[in-house]
Amino acid sequence: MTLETRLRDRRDAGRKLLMPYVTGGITPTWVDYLRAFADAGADAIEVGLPFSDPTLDGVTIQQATDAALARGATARDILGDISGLEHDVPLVASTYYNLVVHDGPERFCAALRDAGVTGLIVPDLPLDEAGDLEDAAASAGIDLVLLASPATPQPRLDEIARRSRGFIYAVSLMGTTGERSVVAESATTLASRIKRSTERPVMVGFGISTPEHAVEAARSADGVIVGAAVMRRVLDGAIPHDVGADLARMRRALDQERDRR
Amino acid sequence: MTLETRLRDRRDAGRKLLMPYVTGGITPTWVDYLRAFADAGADAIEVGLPFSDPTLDGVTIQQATDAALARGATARDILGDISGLEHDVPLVASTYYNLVVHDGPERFCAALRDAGVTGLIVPDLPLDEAGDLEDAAASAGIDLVLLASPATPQPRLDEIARRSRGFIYAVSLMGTTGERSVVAESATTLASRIKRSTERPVMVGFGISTPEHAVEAARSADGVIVGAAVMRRVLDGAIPHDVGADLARMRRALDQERDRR
Amino acid sequence: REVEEAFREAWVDPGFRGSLARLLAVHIGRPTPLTPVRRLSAELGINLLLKREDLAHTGSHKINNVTGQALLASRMGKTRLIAETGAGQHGVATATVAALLGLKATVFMGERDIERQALNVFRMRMLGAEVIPVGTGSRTLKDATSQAMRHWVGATEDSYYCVGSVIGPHPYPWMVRTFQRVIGDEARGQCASELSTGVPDYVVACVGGGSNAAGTFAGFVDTSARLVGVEAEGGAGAALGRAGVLHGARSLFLQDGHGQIVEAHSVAAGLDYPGVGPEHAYLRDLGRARYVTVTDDEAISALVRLARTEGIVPAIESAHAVAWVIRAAGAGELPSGATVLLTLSGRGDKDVSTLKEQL
Amino acid sequence: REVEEAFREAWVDPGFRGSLARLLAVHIGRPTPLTPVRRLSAELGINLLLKREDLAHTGSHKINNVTGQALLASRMGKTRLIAETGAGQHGVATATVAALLGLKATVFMGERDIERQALNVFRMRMLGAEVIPVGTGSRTLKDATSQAMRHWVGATEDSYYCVGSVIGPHPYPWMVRTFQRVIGDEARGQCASELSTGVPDYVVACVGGGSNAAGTFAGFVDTSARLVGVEAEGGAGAALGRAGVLHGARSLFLQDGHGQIVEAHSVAAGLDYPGVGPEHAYLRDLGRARYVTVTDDEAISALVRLARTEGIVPAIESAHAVAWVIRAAGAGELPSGATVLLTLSGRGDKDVSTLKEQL
Repeated sequence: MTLETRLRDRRDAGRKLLMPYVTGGITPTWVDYLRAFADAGADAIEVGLPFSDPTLDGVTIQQATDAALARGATARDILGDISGLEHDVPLVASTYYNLVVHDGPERFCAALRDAGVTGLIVPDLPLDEAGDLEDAAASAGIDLVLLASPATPQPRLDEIARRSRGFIYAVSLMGTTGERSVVAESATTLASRIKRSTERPVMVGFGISTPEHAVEAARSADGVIVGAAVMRRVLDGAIPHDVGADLARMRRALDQERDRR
Repeated sequence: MTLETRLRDRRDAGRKLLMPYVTGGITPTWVDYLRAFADAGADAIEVGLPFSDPTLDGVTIQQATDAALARGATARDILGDISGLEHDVPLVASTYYNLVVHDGPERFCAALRDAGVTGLIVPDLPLDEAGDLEDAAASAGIDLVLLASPATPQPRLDEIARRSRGFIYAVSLMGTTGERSVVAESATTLASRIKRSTERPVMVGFGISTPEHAVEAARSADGVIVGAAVMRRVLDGAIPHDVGADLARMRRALDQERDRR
Repeated sequence: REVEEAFREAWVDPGFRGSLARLLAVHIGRPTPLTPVRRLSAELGINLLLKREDLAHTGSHKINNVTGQALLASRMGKTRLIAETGAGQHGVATATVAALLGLKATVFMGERDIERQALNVFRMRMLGAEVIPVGTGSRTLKDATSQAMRHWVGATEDSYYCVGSVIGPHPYPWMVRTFQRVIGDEARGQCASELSTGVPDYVVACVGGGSNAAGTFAGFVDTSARLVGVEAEGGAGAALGRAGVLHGARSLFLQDGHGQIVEAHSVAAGLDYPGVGPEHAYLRDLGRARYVTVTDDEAISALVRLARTEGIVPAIESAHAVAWVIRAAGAGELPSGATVLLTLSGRGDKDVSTLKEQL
Repeated sequence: REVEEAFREAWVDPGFRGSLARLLAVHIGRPTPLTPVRRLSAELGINLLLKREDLAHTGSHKINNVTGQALLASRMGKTRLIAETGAGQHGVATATVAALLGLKATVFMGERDIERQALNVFRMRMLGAEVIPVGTGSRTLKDATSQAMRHWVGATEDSYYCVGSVIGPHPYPWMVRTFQRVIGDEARGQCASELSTGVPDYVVACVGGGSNAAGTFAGFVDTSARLVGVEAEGGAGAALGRAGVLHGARSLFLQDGHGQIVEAHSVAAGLDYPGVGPEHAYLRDLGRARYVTVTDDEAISALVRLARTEGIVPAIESAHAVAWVIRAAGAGELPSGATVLLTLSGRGDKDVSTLKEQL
């Protein structure tokens, strides 16, 4: 089943989607975080393949990336760790365009497929140059997720909605990833705009750090992505069980909100 | 009797002339050096009126000047010290042109005369501007001594020889005052050149520091001026008696040389 | 993109072009001279001419581009310039033109470069700019660029990102090259009147991101002149890099076997960038330009030699280009009597503390 | 005197004048621009124009004079230049042109100035010059000048004394003014095309020894422009000095009641000279030029203000002239709308360590 089918099914069943993020290779036993996320009720998990120059990430994910690279983490090792894993949650790789160019889109996507990954996010991929990677991803059965931001003009938003697979990644705030105290109004507006263009799931990311944020963002979107908030805990030494517990609270808040309505 | 008459008389009597230098006001009891010089057989004594920027002096006389000024020595005080003095040796003031301009030539020369000074040396006086000071000095009965150097062209040398009073100051080396290990050949040549132009006494200065230098320089000149060598001793703390003894040795060497010939 | 559209419009507007030309003339001091180098030429057996960007206001070619972009930012109604800087020359240029046009300036600079280029940091602050130290990664230009980009994405409303080299996303490499083309165009005209052959045999410039080289080459790409870009051995994106993507540009970058960008290492902060602008990748692939490298030591010797023979203390960056000419002339690679145009991208005052350590 | 004769001959020789003009154009970067200052002018209610000597090679007007004198020294067959320096700009200029013409250079500099101007000391040494510290007297320019003169008298055979300002014995004040006149002549022509009135209402320059002012004034002395020389309060030879003689020049000097020269005190090493050139004494006595003073604090504020409004960091020396314009405009002494030409004698990079202390 493709990532998109899986997410649509759940969304259509009335569930608000939850996708936590973890930087691959951040600790020797980092896959334990994947298991904890699955247990906490994640609908998909974003696995970061660390790149030396994470120009679109905030300070938390920069630190996580530096830590993973300092440990010697490589995309190959991280995919190796994943491929041995038993789980039922779709995995979405995220990385920067240079790693794709380095391997070439076909080889890169094949490696993802072989590891059981079903989605891919490349935040610095220019839409105008995305063709090759879209083709390679499609051939490998991988959904290439495209991003939209509040500054994206409507025609371009329509094109993104049309060409994105899996879901549409709505960047909630102009700026880089990180935890913020309130979810910007722009997130709600953006998610609504995208949803007017497409039937595909719309996930809001960047700046979701509490159950309240998640609930608020999920009002207009189909789900939320939680990155920096998770990684802050991981960097501070929280064990998988504890990070999983945080996520479970978010899961419950989203579910309660649905039940309340 | 003018300075020049005095020096000519002695020169014509076969004596080689000796003129030591002292920076006025270098110590509270600096006039004791004058007495010691007189006792040692000086034919004239050069008294420096210290100026803040002794651009034509070497490091020794710069230091002596700085020391005198730091003590608060002024031209007025120095002339005051002199005027009370009993002695039979002509005194020649030397200073920089700015002090003359500051008082005006008439006032300046009158003050010298009142203190009993009979000669004046102004090393930075440009020949082309010397007229006013020459007149003022003549009116005050003071001999204005002009300087010549090895670089002075012959026509100018002739003019200097004609206009100088007292004696002609032959700068032995191109450069500033100071002790040197040998007397430059240029000194001998220059003195001979000047003597061909004039009957006035010719004194060699700059770089005379030992009895041997004095004897050598006095072969072609009528006498020598000893500045830096004397002041080096004074700065090192030598008492008037000891500096006088040095000078007496130079006097004896000059006299012996005359007797030998 | 907003910037691209604004630039396209501005560039065909005689009013904009006129304002820019006037600022470059009355404020920046253009045209800069072309200096025939006599003594060093004689020693090397060639005919070396220097295009003197060191004489431009603020002491380097960076100001040409900044003047253009800052005028554009004003025209777009922006009130603040954001910039990254390596050696500090682009930062000083940005702070300068911001002051001139009444804009605010925020400059990101790696902590390591802040140490090396204290003079320029102070100059930027004197000019009223905010200098933000970047402590991530290699703490040099690459990281300052990342941080400036991050900051800008959150402030596009009132802020203009003033890129300092022919790097970054479209339209920057093209726009920066266009603004720096004044170097090559002026030099072309000056060579035409100075040289009997009209064009030099070689055109040489140092390459960090590559803006002075791109601007110089642009004036000669349609001539017979051989184009040579000189990189620092430790930052040789064009000579040793592989195809990749960084800071929005698809070009050549130093990478390890896993596609991670490798940190550059050069005594010249302005060459401490692991890649080059896309145009250099293109010129290399076409074979139209060659890219060569020199070591830190060669660059420093060349700096001292130029100072002692011609009375010009070049920036360490520019000294790399001089070093290659000296080496190539010595090795017979530059034939005797060859005419060589070299763009002296900046002056060496900023490098005094580095030189004190190295000499 | 040998120098005078050689200069008279050279100055009427089209070959010499041609070589000088070419060096100034291709090596030094002349003409320097005339910059209309928009933002500060608007704040002050006047029309201020800057003659940009800061853009000349080595960063100050000193190079104009040195280029002339060094060419003359070469023509005379001398192999070494001797110079004194205060702020170090004249020393750097001397070291620069010596390198360019293949001459040796020996530069005397007060120990206090060596501390204040470490950047320039290093530049001189990079350029191959010997820098000799002078520890006598106030350990500044006055003493360096004395020492340079002393040294020169013993070395006239092979050495040429390259005086840095309109001071010293004849023919130096006249010769230096003649070589610096290029500032005034260029500015006169630039004002003619820039100003509807043709000439500015005021012509302002800072005065240490007074060479940039003398060169600027020379271009306007026969016009209706009012000439204003701005001195440091602690080095106001023209404004507060009395007639005297120093370093072979009869002019105005700061003196005590006994005729001793008083030490100057200024944050600007280049203004730390207790006198001015004879021409300024003459212009003052004629009433053709006014001489005014500003304090260290006023100069530093003016420096920062010019940096922040126009993107130009002037030398502290030049900032004195800017300070007077700011004060005079504020006090209504400069009428509203007045056109003011100000010679910006140099750039402020050399002053960074001083500014760090003061700000």
